[in-house]
Amino acid sequence: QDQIKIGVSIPAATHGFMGGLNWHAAEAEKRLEAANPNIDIIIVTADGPADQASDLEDLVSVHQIDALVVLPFESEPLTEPVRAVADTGAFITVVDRGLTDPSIQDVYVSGNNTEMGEVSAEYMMTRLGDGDNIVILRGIPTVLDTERFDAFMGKIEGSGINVLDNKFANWNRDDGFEVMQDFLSRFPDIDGVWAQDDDITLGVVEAIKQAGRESEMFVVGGAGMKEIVKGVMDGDPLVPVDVLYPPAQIATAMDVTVNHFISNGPVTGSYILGSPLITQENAEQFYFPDSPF
Amino acid sequence: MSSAEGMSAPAILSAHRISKSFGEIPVLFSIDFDIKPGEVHAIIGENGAGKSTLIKVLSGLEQPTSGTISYDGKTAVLPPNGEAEAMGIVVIHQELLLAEHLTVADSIFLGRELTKNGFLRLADMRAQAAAILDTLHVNVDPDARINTLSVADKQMVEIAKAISRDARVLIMDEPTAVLSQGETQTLFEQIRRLTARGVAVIFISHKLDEIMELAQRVTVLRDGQLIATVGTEALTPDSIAQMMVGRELSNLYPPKHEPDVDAPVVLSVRNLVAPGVKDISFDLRKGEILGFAGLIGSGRTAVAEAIVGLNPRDDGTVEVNGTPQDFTDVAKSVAAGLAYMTKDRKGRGLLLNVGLEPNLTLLTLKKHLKNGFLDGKSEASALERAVRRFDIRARDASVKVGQLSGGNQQKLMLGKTMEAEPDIIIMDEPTRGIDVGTKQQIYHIVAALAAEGKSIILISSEMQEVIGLSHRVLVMREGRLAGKLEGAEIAEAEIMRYAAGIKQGGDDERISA
Amino acid sequence: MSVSAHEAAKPGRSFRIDLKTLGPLLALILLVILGYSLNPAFLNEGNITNILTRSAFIGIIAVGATFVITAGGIDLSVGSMAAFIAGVMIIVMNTAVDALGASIWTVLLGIGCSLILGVGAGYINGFLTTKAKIEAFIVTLGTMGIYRSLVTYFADGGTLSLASGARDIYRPVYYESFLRIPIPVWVFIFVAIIGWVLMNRTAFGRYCMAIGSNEHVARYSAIKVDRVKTATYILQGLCVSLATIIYVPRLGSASSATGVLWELEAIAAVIIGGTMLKGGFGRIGGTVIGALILTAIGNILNLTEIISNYLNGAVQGVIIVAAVYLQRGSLRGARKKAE
Amino acid sequence: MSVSAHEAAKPGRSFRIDLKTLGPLLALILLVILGYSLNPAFLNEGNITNILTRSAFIGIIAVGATFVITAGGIDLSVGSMAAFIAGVMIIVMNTAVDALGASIWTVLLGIGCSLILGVGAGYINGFLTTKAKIEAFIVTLGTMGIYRSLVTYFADGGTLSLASGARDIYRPVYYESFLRIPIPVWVFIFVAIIGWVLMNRTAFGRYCMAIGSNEHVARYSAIKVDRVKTATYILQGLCVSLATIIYVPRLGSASSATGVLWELEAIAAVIIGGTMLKGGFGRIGGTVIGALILTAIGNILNLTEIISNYLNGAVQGVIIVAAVYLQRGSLRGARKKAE
Ligand SMILES: Nc1ncnc2c1ncn2[C@@H]1O[C@H](COP(=O)(O)OP(=O)(O)OP(=O)(O)O)[C@@H](O)[C@H]1O
Ligand SMILES: Nc1ncnc2c1ncn2[C@@H]1O[C@H](COP(=O)(O)OP(=O)(O)OP(=O)(O)O)[C@@H](O)[C@H]1O
Ligand SMILES: [Mg+2]
Ligand SMILES: [Mg+2]
Repeated sequence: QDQIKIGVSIPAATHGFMGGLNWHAAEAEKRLEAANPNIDIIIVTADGPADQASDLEDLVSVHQIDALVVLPFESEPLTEPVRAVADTGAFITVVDRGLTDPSIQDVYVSGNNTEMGEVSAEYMMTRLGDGDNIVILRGIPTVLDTERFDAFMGKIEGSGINVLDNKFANWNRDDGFEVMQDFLSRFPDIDGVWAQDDDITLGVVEAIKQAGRESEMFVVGGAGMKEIVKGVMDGDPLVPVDVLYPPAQIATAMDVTVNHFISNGPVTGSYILGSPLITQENAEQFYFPDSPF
Repeated sequence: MSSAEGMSAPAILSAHRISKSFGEIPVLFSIDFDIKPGEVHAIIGENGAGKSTLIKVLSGLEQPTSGTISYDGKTAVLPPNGEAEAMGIVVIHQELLLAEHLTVADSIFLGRELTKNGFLRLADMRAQAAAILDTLHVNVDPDARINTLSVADKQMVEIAKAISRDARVLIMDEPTAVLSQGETQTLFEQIRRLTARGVAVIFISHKLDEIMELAQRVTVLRDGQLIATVGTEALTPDSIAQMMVGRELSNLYPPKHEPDVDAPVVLSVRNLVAPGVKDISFDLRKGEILGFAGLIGSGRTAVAEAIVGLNPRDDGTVEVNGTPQDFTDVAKSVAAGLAYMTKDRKGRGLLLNVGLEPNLTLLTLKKHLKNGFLDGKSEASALERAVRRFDIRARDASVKVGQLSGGNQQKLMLGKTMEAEPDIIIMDEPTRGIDVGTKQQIYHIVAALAAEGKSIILISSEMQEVIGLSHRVLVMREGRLAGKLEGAEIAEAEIMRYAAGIKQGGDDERISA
Repeated sequence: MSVSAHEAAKPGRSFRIDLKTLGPLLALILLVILGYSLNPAFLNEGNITNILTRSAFIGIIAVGATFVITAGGIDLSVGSMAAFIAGVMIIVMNTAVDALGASIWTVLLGIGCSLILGVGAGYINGFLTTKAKIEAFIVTLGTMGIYRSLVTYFADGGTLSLASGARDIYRPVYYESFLRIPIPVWVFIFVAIIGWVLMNRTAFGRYCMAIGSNEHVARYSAIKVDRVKTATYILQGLCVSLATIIYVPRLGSASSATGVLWELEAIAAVIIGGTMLKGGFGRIGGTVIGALILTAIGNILNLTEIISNYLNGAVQGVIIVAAVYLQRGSLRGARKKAE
Repeated sequence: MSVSAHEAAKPGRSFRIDLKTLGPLLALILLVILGYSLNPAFLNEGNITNILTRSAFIGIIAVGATFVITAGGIDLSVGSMAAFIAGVMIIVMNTAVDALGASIWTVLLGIGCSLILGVGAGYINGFLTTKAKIEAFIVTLGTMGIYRSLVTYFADGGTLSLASGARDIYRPVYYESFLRIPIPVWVFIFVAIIGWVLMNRTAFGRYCMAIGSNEHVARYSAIKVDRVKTATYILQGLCVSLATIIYVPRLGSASSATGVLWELEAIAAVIIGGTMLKGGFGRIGGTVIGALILTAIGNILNLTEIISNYLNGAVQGVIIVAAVYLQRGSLRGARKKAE
């Protein structure tokens, strides 16, 4: 039986979510290679879109892969490079960020940024009402950040909740801490914080604690970092909920791709993983204590 | 004294009532000066008198605060930044102005490269550079990088650069300060060749015999004032010195005391082999002044640097007071009482962008610590002492050393070395760029040090200096000792014969004395 | 006749020294005025405390960088080094907590470990530049990549978090105040003073300037050039270690995102403060102000809404360039007047 | 008396020149051997073509950086500048497509626009450093922030994508080959040759070296220092523009992530190639090899799985430091033997 080579191209672990994603990919590689001796998985990580395009070239020219699992750094720039891989006949699984031309992919596995923004806004609206104030800490200016943000703003419009300001915190704890400190010195009345990402959430929480304003407000994060999920599970009033954006989706995508080769029928289609609200009741099922994220 | 035909011709470059101040400090007061085609006009004066400043004004590098300059009979504002060169005014600066990373050929043609269709004519430039260097009898490769050359070679490159340009007025600010007699004569030949073609030469030097030999007229400056402009024939070295310093300079060299042949050997070098040094052996006794003579590049500096640990020693031994020493860095040699004063004051000796104090105390900073911290008072008093002892003239202590006149930089460096209070001092061209008045002082200081029981190695290209001060003289040639002279043998002709390789060092035993 | 000139000199000189510190200070004052006019909350005690505390990290590192740069070197590895040290500290403290339970000793162990690592990392940079004679830029670019990778590896791509027992004990180091001044600010003040004294009142500082200004002259002046240069990198490592020690209790975590671009900020603080990138001249006071300027810019941008978030970087860039221009300009102007 | 030394010098000299290019080349050869031994596919024609094509971006930019650094400056803004130029090019071309439809003229318009922007951006950096007399580090740190922000702003935080009509016409500029060599490689070769000639065979190159070595000397030699320095930044801008022209058809888009850290890579390529960061001495040939070394390292890391992805940066760091050490070391060793 021939070796089947599956290339996995993902962004490098430069922040928490990507770290989690990298971890899940590595775990899945171990698991799948152990279970299927004829499968060889090669994971490469990139620091930017151009770097990732180079990785894709290398996977083809050096490793001659039979299938590609790719989480594009950005959608548009990687569409053509992925198409070039597809043109070699490889099976293509796209994760998280869709290509501009969906016809290239065989399988699409994704979280849902729009849903994530909407679910966060909906929760805000259950807790707050007319005249209440919130602040928003965004990630890095990219498409998915904009999707989340636009969805959130669209949902919250007309609810009477004031968005005092939004700033970028770069999916980074330190930036989250500092931006929140500044929001706190700027706004005497804040009722809620949308932190959009759990790394930012951790910084925000520390800043609120430092200012001693825990009782005034609550924070909604995103992604499902284990520390945050644990807090939700334990009923932390400051972080009552979290919105899932599963880093494990890469493992799902790899599973699906391997299935295509070892199961009988061809595998196609879209696997959209929702962004459910993690609450104290359901937190346990989203808690992975061994994951680094 | 070759061509005086231009004497009656109109001046090509002249200055009328030129004054110059740096900030509020006046440096030149209403100077009149002119130079005619084919003439050599010397400027002399004490250190800091304003000679360099005057020639900077005459070449457009500094604009006068008041007064006018005429060129070719017309009043002119000379363009700054060496652009006056295009008008035929070429300068050799007192401070070497060469970019260390460029090659010799590149440096000679910098700013006026030969090109064809926009591309450099490398071969032509190299050939021309080689030709010019050849006429100067300089043995440097046109492709050598400047930072691999000795100071004297750099000076020769500067000269080659200036000569190669199409000069109508050639200004030379102490070009001979680091040159030995041979090179100086070569330079003079070239100057005579140029003046014969009608080039006007302004020549600055502290070596009065050179002035007497070369110049038709002499202008004397003192404290920025014009003292006189006179024809050379009316002068004697004594009267020049009188005008410069304002006092009689009777005996330049102090009387030599008899060397004590039984004095203990304080420094003993045996079979030293190092970069530029091939098997050198000699002894230095307590209270002795040992002269090192030789042509440029003969390896005198290389010997000194190998001894103090600045260059790696490949073979041989160095003993100080009978103890074998293996100096791997300067700190060790200083600690053993052995100090070396470099001749490259700009590149190796002084930090040009800081003030006087940090420079003076850099070698001996540990002496100025109080409870582990720098003691500003102690540094200030050290400076005061050095200023008095070496007559350093600076506007104030915070002035950047790079702005001092060349001679004052040299005095500061002397002060810096003497701060270490060494028992053995290796002085490399100690009076480079120093005026006669101060030279006399320094010679007396050197003699007094020897009388006190300090030992001195004097490396100098100024033959008179070596002869006038040394108890014994070693002559080097191509990295080896070519001869050794003692007592009455010490004479110019003899030294020259060894240095040029005409006479060999007889029996080898004698040389490695 | 040299004496008369001597006397005239003194006042001019002290005046010039004033101007030197005045440059960056002026820029900072203008920035404060700008901040206040955009949002009066800028001058709230809380906000000022925040700015001071934040600037402590970059400031402490920048004090070390002042020495490296003054001696003619450069250290690009400081940000990664901070992340690496933080990571190892956390691993060590967590291990200690598991083995022995959390106590003040756990934290002291972590701090000791940080100091050793900082000195060690600095020594490696120094050794590779001076003994192996590799350009400082390349050496520290290399170690930058290495430390960043190592912390990512230790954290398994994620985040290393301090065990909560140790965290509770350690937390006050960042969050507590003494005489109403937060402890990190005290550390910053302490480092700045030591740095200033070292730079201006010891032989070591003088040697750094001499080496940066002309290495040959330094060597001919009996200065052990390699040793002093290595010492500047060690000092830099020590500063990074101190910054890390007050950083870790802030969020109790380290990841591959920790300390990213701190090297650029630290160098910028040094240069804004008036130290020359080519070496030979270092101003600790300026560096401290440079760090404050950088932090204040970030803070001001968070306090207003008038510009698009996307343009933050542009505004930051413009202010940095303008601040340096102002500072140099005011210096030139005042000098001219003084002349 | 001058003759003997003269003769001895000649052979040594030509030998030394060989060694200088040999240093980085040796490091590159060792790297190729390493790559091949890890995975023979490294020497596939396809893989080699990939490496060459990729190195074109950094390589072209690094050729420009060689001039800036040789003349004693530094340019941190190149990465952001590339992103900014790419962004504006795309906006202009898209507008043109909307108005007039896609044609070869659309692409030429974009290219022209890129060249103008590159020259303009270079001029701004040069002007601020020479006329406003602000340190190059600060100026280009500032413009780095500004360009990065502007592209983010233009893209509204997302990605700017080239309209597909224009893309189809433009695409061959990256993907096509001529005589089996991809067009970007041709551009790289072309830029390298021009750069080499400029540096080594024109007065301009001499002036750059003279200025970087000693600005005073250059000034006194009637060299228009400010003009030459500004020209190096303009040249750098032009190189960035050329790199962008071949970059855009590759991915057809620009965003805030475009060109991140290219400045560091470009400077690293220059230094690995043997140019000194302090200026005075520039080697275009070395820079080209430096760019190839950097690209090859990235490629080799993709060849094997023996090391954790998390450690990529560490391996990269070690190889860079080792490569430079080897190169310097081999140089020293060979010199010693030659003596
Ligand atoms: N750029 C400058 N700024 C301030 N003062 C200066 C500057 N250049 C020279 N001076 C001062 O001008 C005076 C004259 O210096 P100058 O170099 O002309 O003397 P000099 O006659 O050439 O002396 P030497 O024989 O030592 O070379 C000195 O006091 C010097 O400190
Ligand atoms: N470190 C070194 N490595 C290689 N060669 C050296 C070194 N130092 C000196 N030399 C060579 O040794 C020779 C002697 O130079 P040195 O400077 O010692 O001569 P010098 O007698 O002092 O003459 P000058 O007056 O020119 O300085 C020169 O050819 C020089 O190039
Ligand atoms: Mg595998
Ligand atoms: Mg002078």
